[in-house]
Amino acid sequence: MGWVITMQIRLAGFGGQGVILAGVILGDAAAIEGLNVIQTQDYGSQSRGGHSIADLIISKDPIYDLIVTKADVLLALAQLGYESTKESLREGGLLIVDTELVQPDKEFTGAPFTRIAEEEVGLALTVNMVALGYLVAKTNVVKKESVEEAIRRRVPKGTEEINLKAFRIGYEEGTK
Amino acid sequence: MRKEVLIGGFGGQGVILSSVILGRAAAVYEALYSVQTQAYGPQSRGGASKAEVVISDELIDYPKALNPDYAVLLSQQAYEKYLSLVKEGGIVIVEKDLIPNRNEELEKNFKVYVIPFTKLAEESTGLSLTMNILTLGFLVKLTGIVSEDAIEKAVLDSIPKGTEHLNLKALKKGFELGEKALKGEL
Amino acid sequence: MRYPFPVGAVDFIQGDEAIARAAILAGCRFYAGYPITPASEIFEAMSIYMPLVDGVSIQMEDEIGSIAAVIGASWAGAKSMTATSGPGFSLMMENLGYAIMTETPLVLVNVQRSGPSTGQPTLAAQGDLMQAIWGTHGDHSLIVLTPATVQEAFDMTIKAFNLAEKYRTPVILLTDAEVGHMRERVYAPHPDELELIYRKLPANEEEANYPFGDIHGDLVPPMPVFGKGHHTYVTGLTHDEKGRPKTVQSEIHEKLIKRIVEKIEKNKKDIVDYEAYELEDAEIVIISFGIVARSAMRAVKELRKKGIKAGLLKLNVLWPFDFELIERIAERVEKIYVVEMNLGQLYHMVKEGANGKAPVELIPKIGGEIHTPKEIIERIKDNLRWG
Amino acid sequence: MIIRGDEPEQIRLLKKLYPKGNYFMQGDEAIAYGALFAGCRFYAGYPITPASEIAETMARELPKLKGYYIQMEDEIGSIAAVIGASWTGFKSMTATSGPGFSLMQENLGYAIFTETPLVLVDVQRSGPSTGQATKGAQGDFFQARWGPHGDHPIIAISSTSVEDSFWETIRAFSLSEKFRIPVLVLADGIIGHTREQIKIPDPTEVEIVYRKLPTSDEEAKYPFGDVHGDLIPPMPLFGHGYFTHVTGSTHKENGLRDVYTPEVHDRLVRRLHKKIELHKTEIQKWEEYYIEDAEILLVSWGVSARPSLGAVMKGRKKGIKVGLFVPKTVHPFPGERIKELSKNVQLIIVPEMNLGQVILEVQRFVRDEVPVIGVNKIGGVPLTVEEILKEIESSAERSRHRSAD
Amino acid sequence: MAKEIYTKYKMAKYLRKEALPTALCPGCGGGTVLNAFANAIDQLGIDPRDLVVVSGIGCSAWIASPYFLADTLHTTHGRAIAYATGVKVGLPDKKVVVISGDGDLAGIGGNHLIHAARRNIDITVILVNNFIYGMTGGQVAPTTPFGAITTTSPYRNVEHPLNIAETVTSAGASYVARWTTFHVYQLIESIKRALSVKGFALVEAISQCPVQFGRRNRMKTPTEMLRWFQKNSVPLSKARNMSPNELEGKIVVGELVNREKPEFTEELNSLIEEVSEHYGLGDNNAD
Amino acid sequence: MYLKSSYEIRDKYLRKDMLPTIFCPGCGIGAVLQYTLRAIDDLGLNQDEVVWVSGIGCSSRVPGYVNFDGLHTTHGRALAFATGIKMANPDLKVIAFMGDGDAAAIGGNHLIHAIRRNLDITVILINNFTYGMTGGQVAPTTPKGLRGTTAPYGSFENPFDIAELAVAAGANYVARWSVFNYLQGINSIKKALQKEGFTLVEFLSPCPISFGRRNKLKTAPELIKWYQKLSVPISKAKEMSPEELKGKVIIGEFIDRDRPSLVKEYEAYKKRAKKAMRWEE
Repeated sequence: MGWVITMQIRLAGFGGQGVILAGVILGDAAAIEGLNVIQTQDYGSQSRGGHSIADLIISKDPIYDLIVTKADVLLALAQLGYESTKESLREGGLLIVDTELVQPDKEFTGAPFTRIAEEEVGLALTVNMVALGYLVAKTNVVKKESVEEAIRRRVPKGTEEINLKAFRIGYEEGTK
Repeated sequence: MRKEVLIGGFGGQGVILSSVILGRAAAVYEALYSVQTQAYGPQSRGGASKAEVVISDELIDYPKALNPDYAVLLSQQAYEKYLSLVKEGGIVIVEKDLIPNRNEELEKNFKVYVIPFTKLAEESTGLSLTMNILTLGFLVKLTGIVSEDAIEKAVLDSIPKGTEHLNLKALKKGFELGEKALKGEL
Repeated sequence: MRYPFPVGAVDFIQGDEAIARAAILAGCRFYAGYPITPASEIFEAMSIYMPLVDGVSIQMEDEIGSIAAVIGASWAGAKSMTATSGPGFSLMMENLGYAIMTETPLVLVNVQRSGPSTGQPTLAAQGDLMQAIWGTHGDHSLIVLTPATVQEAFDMTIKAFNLAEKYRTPVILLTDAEVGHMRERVYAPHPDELELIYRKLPANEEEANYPFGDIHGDLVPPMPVFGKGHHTYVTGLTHDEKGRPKTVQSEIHEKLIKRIVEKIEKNKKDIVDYEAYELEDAEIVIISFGIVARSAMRAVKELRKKGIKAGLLKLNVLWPFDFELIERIAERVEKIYVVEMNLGQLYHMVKEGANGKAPVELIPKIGGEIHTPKEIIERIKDNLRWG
Repeated sequence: MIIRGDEPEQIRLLKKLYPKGNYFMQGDEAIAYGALFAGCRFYAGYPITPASEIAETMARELPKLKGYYIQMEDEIGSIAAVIGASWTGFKSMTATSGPGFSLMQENLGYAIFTETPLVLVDVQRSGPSTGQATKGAQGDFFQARWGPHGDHPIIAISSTSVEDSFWETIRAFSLSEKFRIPVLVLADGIIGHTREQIKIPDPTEVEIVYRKLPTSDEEAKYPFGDVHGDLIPPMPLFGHGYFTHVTGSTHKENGLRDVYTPEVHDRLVRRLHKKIELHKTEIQKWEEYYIEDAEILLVSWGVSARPSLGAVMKGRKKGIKVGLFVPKTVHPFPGERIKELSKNVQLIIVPEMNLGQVILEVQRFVRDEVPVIGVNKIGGVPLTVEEILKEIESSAERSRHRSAD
Repeated sequence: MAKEIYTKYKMAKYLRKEALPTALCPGCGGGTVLNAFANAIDQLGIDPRDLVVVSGIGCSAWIASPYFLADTLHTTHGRAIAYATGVKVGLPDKKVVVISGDGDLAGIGGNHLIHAARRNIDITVILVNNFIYGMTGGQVAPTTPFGAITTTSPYRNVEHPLNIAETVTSAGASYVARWTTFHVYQLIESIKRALSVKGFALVEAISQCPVQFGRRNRMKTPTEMLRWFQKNSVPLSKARNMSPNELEGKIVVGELVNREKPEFTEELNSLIEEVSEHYGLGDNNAD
Repeated sequence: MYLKSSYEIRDKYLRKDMLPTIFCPGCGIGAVLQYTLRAIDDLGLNQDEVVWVSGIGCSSRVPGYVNFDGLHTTHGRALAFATGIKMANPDLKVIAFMGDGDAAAIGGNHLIHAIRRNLDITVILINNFTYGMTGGQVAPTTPKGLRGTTAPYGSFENPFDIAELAVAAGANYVARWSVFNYLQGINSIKKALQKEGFTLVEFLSPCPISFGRRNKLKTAPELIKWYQKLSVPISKAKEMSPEELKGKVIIGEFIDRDRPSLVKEYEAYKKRAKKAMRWEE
């Protein structure tokens, strides 16, 4: 999927899936490339288990909106997240889901990110990186290398390698 | 009818209490309107003390004394500060022993009564503290601003239990003096 | 019922004392406070009266605690009040917002003194007007009354309780050190003569389920007080009609806050109160409130004597503000003067209300002494001479 | 030792810790970094959403710069500690949100009255009361003006983006130090939690202002006197042997209290007001976009200014003559400039995230000139370009009809 | 009279003359406390330039601020210790002293008091406890004895007084002592020790307010009140062997605690050193 | 003792439309809530006459979940609100459910003064050593050296001992347990609820997300072990030296006494007033 000037991306899941960190890394990657980007989030007051949404607007032009008005891309990692955000996906937008955790009622693409994280990466917590890799591969919104740089900057010290691994596995999955 | 009364002295002379009694007599026992206000100064304890009462038969707008019709001045400081505010032809009551330096030129504009109230209070009741009530009696009798009956009731409302006799004695002494003043016998 | 002060009779008392007595007559049975000049006399009177009428008067550890206790007591079913002055009023701002958000009826008396900060504790001012309206954070509305005489302090305290109960809202009685400390003739009606309003209670279990819902179409929900088996949940978080916290749904927030604001705005006609003096043919109008309205009244009388067609609009309610009333007046007068004991607060609202229809000029004063009529007259005459 | 932030050692640390370049960070963090670059070396705070990130950044970074972060027992204590530290010579700051801001009002009044420089950041959230803690709003505009009791002046500024937050925080410190007055930064939870790129400058590129100190013992005797004729007294810091007395009661030029003399109060409070009035042009700041031929003028501030600008640009593309005015200093409100602009426009639209606050301020200045309408939204979701554009378009439509009549 | 005081009274050099006479009522214990404080400063040889005195609101807040000739910060009600915290962190080498009343420090300001004690910040607090809100006209305080009459407990106080010294001890202060204005010399000694201790130090000085408290509680004159202090004071050593019943209405005097504990500003500064080291920010690492 | 199943307790006392709770997995608040409800159930308290009050924070969300009258107030002020409720209607039993930041940081003054007055109230205090809801900032209870987001290099302040403070301020009943001491916990709450005057039961409660995660105490088993190491029963503590007790938290019953409560004192006060006025003999 090519993109022209502005892309609005929404990542949705529940607290604890690392959705917001994935959003931050994607935003950072865009910033590294010198693109305009704003990243916001919305979450329940609980730290775990509530809804969790990360929004990004990435653009070659200056950005004036502060929220995703119509998402070009929606990544849903949980049914709860999907239900509360599906209306925001624009007509013909790209829907990416964790195919084992979300049952969408419209056209979609995706993979069992959580299972991949568990089985192939060896750490369920890296589901966010797997999904991010997949999204980047599908959208080409930023370069793979920029995301890898952002991952090195943003994840806790000592976990860089496993997160990079997860991202790359997801990216591979996305290019299939 | 709007009458303004200013009472000035120092802390401990009962300035505020006498203004409250006067206001109360008018409001509660004469069915008049009255406002009582007092100034808070830096030396509220032992320093200067000033109170004002405005009495009227109609709703009182401005609540403070603009040009007092009657002034009761009980200290040198009060005398110097407030005498010039009194309305031309107004009545000024002066505590003789406490105000040694007087402005005779200025006093010509007013009817001035100079009386040693503190000494008289001590003589008649044995307690100089009753000076404020005595002075009040004098003011009321002299000006008729409220009735004797009203002020007597208001005094009884306002003083500590057990001191009724003394205070009434002081009040009556004030009336007597006022009577004399009216007759020009002072 | 026995009262510890004369009722159906005239008395000669301070404004602070009048507020305390009126509160007792209005049915206030809970008072919490903290000492502060010049509001302490209200508290002291409450301390004497409350235990005698089987009410509670308690001194809290600070002003924050005082208004908190008052809100708690209101939910326990009691008509409640606290009183303070500038610094304490500032401290109460957070919990005042809580009372607005939870629609808790209460009366908060601010006996204004000269600020900012500790300022001049014993001297009067009218500097907290805008704070009373805007002091707490977020969009909100409430009711602000202001008395000019001790009798008005008495009457408006009763009115404050009635409005608080009727509209389930905090009501601020914005008085000042001058009215608070002056003594005046006051008529305290016998309780039988009084029309007292008590909050609407839920008529049935179904109504009690919606403590924050507009179930009667009048924007004021019945209040299910504690201890009646309603199991009401009250929160300062954004909540739905049942009172359940809903902190992320913007529609629910919008609906709640709009109702709270409209509840006051739409009932403006019922709440707003003012006195017009010599306004019919006035060419010059003074708009004023509280203690200095009395100076302004005197000034108008003097100006009339001099043949100047002056009039006075004395505002008794400062919020909700009747902008349209000001505009109507502005349309037919030559000039409006705003007389207030601050550096310009009511002035801003009058200016907005006047809508450019008449020039508005401020006659301010600060420092603790009220305007003398002369000061007002001279300023106006000066303008007439030069303008 | 007081750390002013502009010593060579501090410049060295800043360069080392935050090399010049592009960063991707939240508005809250940008405020914290702005404070660090402005020379703020004392922070006292208390946790509250959505301002906690400022405290967390300060807690992490200040010790590296030999500055002090302390967490107090509540917001009242936080601003109190900040005032205390300011009198020892530190540039000091605290940050909070609605409920905490309400709690700080009394001591904010104290700081205003004692002319204590400090920066207070209110990351506005949706109120009243606890409201929606994680949601942004612009509902504290009037509270910022009128929150503490009594007559008082205030300076409040509001930024429109993450990068703007960095620079406006620096400006807040400069104004505060220069005019010896607390300066409020009216941030909000949306920008506060939004991440975007920001260019961090070299510390030498940042202009830092430090309060005027007394140059002689004689000057130090009048901590509250207009000794230089500019209405701003030099500030005799504690610990220099000046024996300064500071009180929140009404005080004379020498700092001693006098709470009974009306003239003393009048003189002091009027000087505080005049101090701001006199230097208004220096304090006020605004931005103007496409106003030369504008027929419709948008006045928008803070977080709403950005979608407003987007809407103006889209409107222009559609041939609507629309312009935008963005007050960056919101108190004292630059109403005179809006009044000037209003003479050439047919309508003013005020988009903001509350039920109508800045609109009242605009109306106060221009109500007799042009109609003013609001675009208001509450509930925590920012206004969008489309929403504002819709209002511009229908207004343009209406005025076209009107002129056709 | 005033002139005579200035020439003969040794401590006059510590007073801010243009602020005199004080606003304290005749017979108030505040003067005794001021005198004790000045003597302590004098005996320790502390230069007033190394002193910052902070106070809140109330009669006792005025004892040293403005009357003591040092940097003096007169703040808002109850918040003196929070202001002082900022001052101490900014000026760790100066002596920061808070002198204020019971209502101010333990009523509205109770939270700042216990938290400062917990932090053990190096501030000396002289808490003048006169059992009442004197300045506002004699309202009940959290220290008012059970059963005492005040303007807001006209039928006798129903609340129990807060044991300030004990509460501050359990909150973690380094030094806590309690004396009355009857025990002038002990008071001076305790203030000296409090000023010398590194950490949070509280000296609770029970003091007489004949005008607002004594008058309503059958002790119109200062001497009656001082006699009451004398009669009711129990030394700590003796109090330890007394039952709660026996101690009812007594004033326990003495040093409650004097211990070494980590101090706040020291901990804060050593943290900064550690961080600086950890990140290699020291001078020797200059790029 | 027959223990009802937690389903029975839940069905009887919780507001179903409010579930699930916002509490994170591994959080101790749910357990303490259950103990409190069991105590209420065992005592057979009338659900209509109990009011729950709270401030702000995770623990303060509890009154929303229980089917009682509940007042969720402003930060730190719960006990001041409660004073109004109790004094205006003494027939109500008032429970304050509070966190450590709420009760002992911002609300510390209301705490010590409510205790001093001996206000009739039972405080259930969840001490999780942190500000959980705002993301794990350091609290006045955080043990020295442990981390919070605003103490990224480890807290350098001395922590409060809340229970000890409550005893010094004059409470009628004070006990402290860890959430793992469930029987002692329930019994203490029952005792507290039956007493007049101020009663406080403090629970050391895990916050694995905001506190544990930063301090290598991520899982419940790790926390249990830590609490076991941290806590010393009061009987044992009496025999230990201050050196040995350094860094430990004492658990057990600290005080159990019957000083007259505020409600009682105020009733007597009203009588006294009427007597003074000669309204009553």
